[in-house]
Amino acid sequence: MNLLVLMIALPLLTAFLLSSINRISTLAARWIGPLVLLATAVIGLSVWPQLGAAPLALQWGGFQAPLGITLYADQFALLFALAMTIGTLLLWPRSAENQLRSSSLALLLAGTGSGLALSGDLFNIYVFYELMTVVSYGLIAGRGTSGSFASTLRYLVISGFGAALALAGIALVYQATGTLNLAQLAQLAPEKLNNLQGFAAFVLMLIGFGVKAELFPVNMWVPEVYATASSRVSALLAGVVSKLALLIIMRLLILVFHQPEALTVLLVLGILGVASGELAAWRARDLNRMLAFSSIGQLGVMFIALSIPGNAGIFAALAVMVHHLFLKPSMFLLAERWGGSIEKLAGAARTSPIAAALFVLLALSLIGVPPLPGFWAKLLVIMPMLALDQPLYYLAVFVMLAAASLEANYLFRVVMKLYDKQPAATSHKVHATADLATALFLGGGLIAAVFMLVPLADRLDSIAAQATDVSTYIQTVAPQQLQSGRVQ
Amino acid sequence: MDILDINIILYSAAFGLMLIGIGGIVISNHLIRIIFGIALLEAGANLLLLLSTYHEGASAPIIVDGSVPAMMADPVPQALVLTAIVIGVGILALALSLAIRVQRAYGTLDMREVRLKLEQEISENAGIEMPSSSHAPAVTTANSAAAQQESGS
Amino acid sequence: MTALDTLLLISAITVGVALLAGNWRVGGWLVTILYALQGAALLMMSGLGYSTLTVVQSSFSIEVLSEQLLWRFDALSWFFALITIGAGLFSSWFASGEWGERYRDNGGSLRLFHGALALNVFTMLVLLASGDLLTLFIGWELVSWASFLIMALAGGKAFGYAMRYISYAFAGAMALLGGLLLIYAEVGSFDFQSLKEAAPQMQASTLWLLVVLLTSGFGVKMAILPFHLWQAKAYAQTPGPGAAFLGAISSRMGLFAFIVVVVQLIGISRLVEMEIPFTFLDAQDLLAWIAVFTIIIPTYIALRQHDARRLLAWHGVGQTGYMLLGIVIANDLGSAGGLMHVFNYASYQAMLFMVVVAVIHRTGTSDLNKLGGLFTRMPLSYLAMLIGIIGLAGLPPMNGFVSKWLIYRSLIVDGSPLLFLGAVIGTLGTILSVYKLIHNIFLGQLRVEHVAVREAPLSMVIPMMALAVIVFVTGYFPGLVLDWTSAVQASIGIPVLAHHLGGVSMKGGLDMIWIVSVLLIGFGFGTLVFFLGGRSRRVHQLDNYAGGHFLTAETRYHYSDNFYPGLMHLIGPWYRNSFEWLERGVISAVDTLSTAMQGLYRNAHPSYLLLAAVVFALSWVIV
Amino acid sequence: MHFLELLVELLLMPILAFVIGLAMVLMMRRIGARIQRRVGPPVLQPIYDIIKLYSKDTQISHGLMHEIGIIMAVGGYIAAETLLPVPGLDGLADKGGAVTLAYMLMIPALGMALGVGQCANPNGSIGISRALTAMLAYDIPFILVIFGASYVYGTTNLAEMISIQQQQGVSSWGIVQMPLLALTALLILPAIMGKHPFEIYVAPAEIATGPMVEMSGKFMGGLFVMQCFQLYTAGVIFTTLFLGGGVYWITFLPKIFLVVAIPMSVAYLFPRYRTEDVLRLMWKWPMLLGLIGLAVVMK
Repeated sequence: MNLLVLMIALPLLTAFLLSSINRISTLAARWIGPLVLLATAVIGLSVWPQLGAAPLALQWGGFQAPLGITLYADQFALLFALAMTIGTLLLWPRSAENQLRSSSLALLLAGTGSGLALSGDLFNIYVFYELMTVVSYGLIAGRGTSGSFASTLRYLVISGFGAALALAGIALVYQATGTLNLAQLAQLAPEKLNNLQGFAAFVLMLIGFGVKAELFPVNMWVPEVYATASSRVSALLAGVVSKLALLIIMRLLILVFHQPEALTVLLVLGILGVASGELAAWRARDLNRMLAFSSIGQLGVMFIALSIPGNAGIFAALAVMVHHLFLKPSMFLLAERWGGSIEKLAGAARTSPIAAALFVLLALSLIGVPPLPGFWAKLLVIMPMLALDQPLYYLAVFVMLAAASLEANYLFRVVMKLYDKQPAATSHKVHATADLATALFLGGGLIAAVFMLVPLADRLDSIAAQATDVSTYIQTVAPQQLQSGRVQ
Repeated sequence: MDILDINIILYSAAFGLMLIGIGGIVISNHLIRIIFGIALLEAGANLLLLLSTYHEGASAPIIVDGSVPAMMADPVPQALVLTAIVIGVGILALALSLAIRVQRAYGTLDMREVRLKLEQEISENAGIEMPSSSHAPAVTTANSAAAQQESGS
Repeated sequence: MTALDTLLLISAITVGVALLAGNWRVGGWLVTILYALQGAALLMMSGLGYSTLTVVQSSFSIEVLSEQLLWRFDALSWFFALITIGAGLFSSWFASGEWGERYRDNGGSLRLFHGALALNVFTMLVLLASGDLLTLFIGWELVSWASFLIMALAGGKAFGYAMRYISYAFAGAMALLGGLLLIYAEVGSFDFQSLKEAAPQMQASTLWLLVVLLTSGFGVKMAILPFHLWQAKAYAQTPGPGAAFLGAISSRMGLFAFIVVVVQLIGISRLVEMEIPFTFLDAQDLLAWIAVFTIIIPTYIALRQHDARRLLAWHGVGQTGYMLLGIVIANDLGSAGGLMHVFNYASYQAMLFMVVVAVIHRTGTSDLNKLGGLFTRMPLSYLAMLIGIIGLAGLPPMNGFVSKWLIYRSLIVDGSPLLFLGAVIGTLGTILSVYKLIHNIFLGQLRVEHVAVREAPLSMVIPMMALAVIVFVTGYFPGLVLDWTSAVQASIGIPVLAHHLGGVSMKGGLDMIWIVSVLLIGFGFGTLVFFLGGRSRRVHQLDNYAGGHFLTAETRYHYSDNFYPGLMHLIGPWYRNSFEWLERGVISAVDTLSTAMQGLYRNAHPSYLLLAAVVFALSWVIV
Repeated sequence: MHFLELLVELLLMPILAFVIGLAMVLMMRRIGARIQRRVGPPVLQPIYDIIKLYSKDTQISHGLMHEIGIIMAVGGYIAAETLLPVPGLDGLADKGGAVTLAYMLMIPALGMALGVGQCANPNGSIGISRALTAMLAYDIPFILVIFGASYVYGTTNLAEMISIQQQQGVSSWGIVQMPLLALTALLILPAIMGKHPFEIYVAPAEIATGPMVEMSGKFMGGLFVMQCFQLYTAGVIFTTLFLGGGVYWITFLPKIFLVVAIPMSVAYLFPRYRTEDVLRLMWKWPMLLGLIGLAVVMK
């Protein structure tokens, strides 16, 4: 059962050993990374069916619950851990010059990501979160251009600020309950954290962890970073890493914080995120920045989905997250060669027809055209919101629908440019085969989702159900009754 | 001195530190001052974490040959703060090295100019002209005008 | 494998064949035969049209998100499917002849064209077969994207118009999605039946929101007044017979959905109860007045157009107003008139578009100021256009007259003179602009460059003539179509019209058999009277009296520009295209908002926001 | 009404209409002459004109459509006459009502327009565009009148209107029930007949006689026949809607001649209106009167 720990340990180990392996043979250094990721993915997949029945808790270092660090793995967490490893494998950085550095950073990212997904302790989450942030600084700045340094700096300022806030939030939680183990917190939260202090802790942690999840006030870094970083890195950041940050917030919402005001804060920030993201994307003139703004909008939709109380909210958020997981990386991969100004894309469909067709498919699924999964995800979000029959939720539905029509407008402006009859002056660079292959693989995933819609929906429903019942969480982590954490 | 005053003073110290840190980030435009702000913010947060289980007169929880002290302080936040400080140091070191790189590349540490140059760079390699609103009058201080000519020439 | 399944299967095969074999010489004919097969499959279900069958279920149904999606055909969908497949058949027949070769020669991909047309027909059949609100929306989206595809085929300017269309269509679809999900929240399920029962109890405020959302959603596709700007230009730019197909049926899908949801489920009677405060109008009057203005304004815009295709496309927008007016006045005459007008309009609009495309095929231009006198060169096309414009203007021998008569008669019975007046102003405008169309193309002086023009090729003339026969026969015996419309009325639940083969049997009714036969006898007597005089001698077109000034060969006096100076002098200043101004206003509002947001992301100091959030959080703790 | 009798009626009505029409044309020209203090043409002058035109040996035609146009004009009116009930002969009144009649009257106008179009003479086309604008002008108040009448009598069938007015005697005549609508109808009568104040499109002095510029011989003869039918139809419609229609010939004939005489005698006193003035005039006074009349009737 401790194979699961290998998912975290193995990538970290190889990351640090990489430079020494490189001294032995550069070929081994080049291929060891993907191999290790493949191994971790296989481990994860082997454990997956067994988790379907009952989630699994591991005590690190043998210390029993509230003191030691527990590792909690249910299908919900493992799904995102696997997404992290497979995502890094698919989006392996191909930058020519310092291949060694970027592959070790990628391995670190995979390791810390799966660690973050699986950890069951609040401070442990904070540590892994910080590790992941530092690694992403390395990846972004790795490009070497002065623009990447400046954007990394802006990113660092905001996420440093966010980290401090998260720490303050954790301090408040610890002061109130005396423990940081999520299971015990789940037990103590109803009476200890249900007051103002609990709500303040939640807001602080929301903003802290929201930096990576592109939450509205703290996503100012997104346009610059995605415009300067290489599109594989931005694909990783926008596609996978932002989902992990969202995973933490979902864990907190389900297990610890149950106040209704928490949901309204999420809803308001979600609406602002969608509105600002889509409107800014409407005027963007280069593809990278347009995709950055549209990812802000999409994550805004996820926050709105999260703000729906109960299982329906989690199920809707999960559906939108998985759909976005497939969609955004493949769009960023297409932006690898088409990154420049949209005007210059005129007639690009003639040089690379497959890529253009794929872009149309992705655009259709993003705006939610029926048979494609985007539509079902959007439907899942809107239906419970209308059932709640509150004015704020009606506003959210209106904003989402208006944003969808804006999306249709600017995405199809790009499509029109692609299929324009008279080509632009400069010749268009053809996509690297690896990029195109990965993008097609992810696009294929979308089309497969169209056909096996019903089983996929049931699978996601069961994952969401398993994630939301708090009692099994507490039972698996610490079967015997936990005494209060404080040592008097 | 009853227990209340100490707590009030310590908590206000923690919040004061955090507010000063945030103020540093928000108001100043100079890069190094912003990094100082982050450091102060980190310190404030760590102090807050430590204070979460502070008790007047509690001693370290070490059992010396069998004798258990009357009031033991909770060791957990101490451990947490250690890792938090380590992380803070890591981030600050990276921030400073980045600041050096930016200064070497853009020749200035003024955050507004850096942002303006970053915008120009993105627009150039994306092949679109500068968005009009970015020439807002905000960037009118004397040194930035000088920098403008210098970068313009 | 019910009849509906075979129909949808053949339609899907047509799409496949069109995409694969479109470019072959025989490809076009193959696709046309497949359309005929679809027509045969439809006729197997013809029981629906004569109300012997009520519903034909499809065996294919999927269960997703705890919702059972099912597809079925009823009389209404059968009626619309008949028109769709007919329009598809004639358009692809037209396209597979000489027009197809020339389209392929100058760069157009025939495969894509046939594929897009077949896809349009297939998605329309799927929409028509929708069994509940969710499948209705899915069908609706597919149709709007399929028509986007066929509009964007021509490239160049067509891209801009198709882009404008899809922004309108998608915004409308989002309004529709909001409306449908609002119904789901109110009623609890997507099924038609549950909405039908829940409609009476719904309180006025949600019903108003619902009606506004649904009508604007369907209105965008129907191009009724506030949303009509996209249609004329987009249809005019669609390549050749594609325009005929779109003009004939594409925007009627909006009407179909409107009938299904608003008329059948919510019910016009419910609309009548919804009062608009401070006015004596209610929802039904509002819709009627929107319909009347949709009749008048586009028709008088069409009057000023100088491109034949755009003139016809603007008429398309205008005639939708008649159908909506007929449906909204829900007495037996009005709804029969509205439904029959869908059929009539499809028949002669497709024919008129085909004639214009044939003229373009021969002369290379559709600009009314560069044509003239083609009657002597293209007599058959002239005949088709003559029958078409008599139908479009709604004059007796043709079927257009019957449906307009029904609508007028229902307005008289309903007792609303101002609506009647508006509709008549629309008809008169149509007569004027329709005469301008035929005069500028076929009558008047023949231009020097068109002397060598020959009659349109056979592959174009036959579909035109077939449509002309349909227009005349359904005009002579309107009972044929009235049977279908009464079956539809029965299935919807509106009072059924008492009719016989000749027309309407009621006090002050109409009997087209007698009227048309008397007209033909009259023409017979007219020829007798005409041949009393001596033999007439044909003279050359230059040999005419022009007030002492002799027309010479090189300067041909063909009066076509600014055709109605008197009228234009009076109503000229009324054209202030306030709707374009409205549209530009909306776009610039969104533009300024998005610049503001981009500014926010670029240089507004992000930390102010952070500061506000944090001060808020910390103050909670201290307080 | 078995079949053979109906056929005889269908034959008889147009011939009657033609003869009465000729008499009306004679009356009109006599009234015009009297006003201008001259003697006026002999009794059979209209017949002589038509015979002269038809017996010309050089008949110039500009093409097939030119001929079909004239045939449609004459034939259209012949068919329209069968819808107008006259004392003793009901014809096809119950098969199509007033609305059908209004549309049937448009077929001859369209036929003539197409015929003139084929003549390829720019003056002709200008004349036709003016004629259609004038038709647009007078048709709107005309439709208001028809709407008012069919709303009051509850049916569009002209024969039933007559029977209603006959049963309840003079008090139920149209002119008594809806005086304003009758006045409107009287105002637009000259325009329907295409006579003096509103005949810009055919006036010889304006644009070389407009549509008639290329008509000669039997084509002009056809238009003369059409003119007779026009006068007759206008007169009969007015009497049917407002003056209780015809039950006995001796009361019916004076009514229709009176109806045609009044506008004729008034018309010659007015100058000829330009096209946009026709529009402005028609859309102002008759429209206003019609709407007020309708409001009064519909209350």
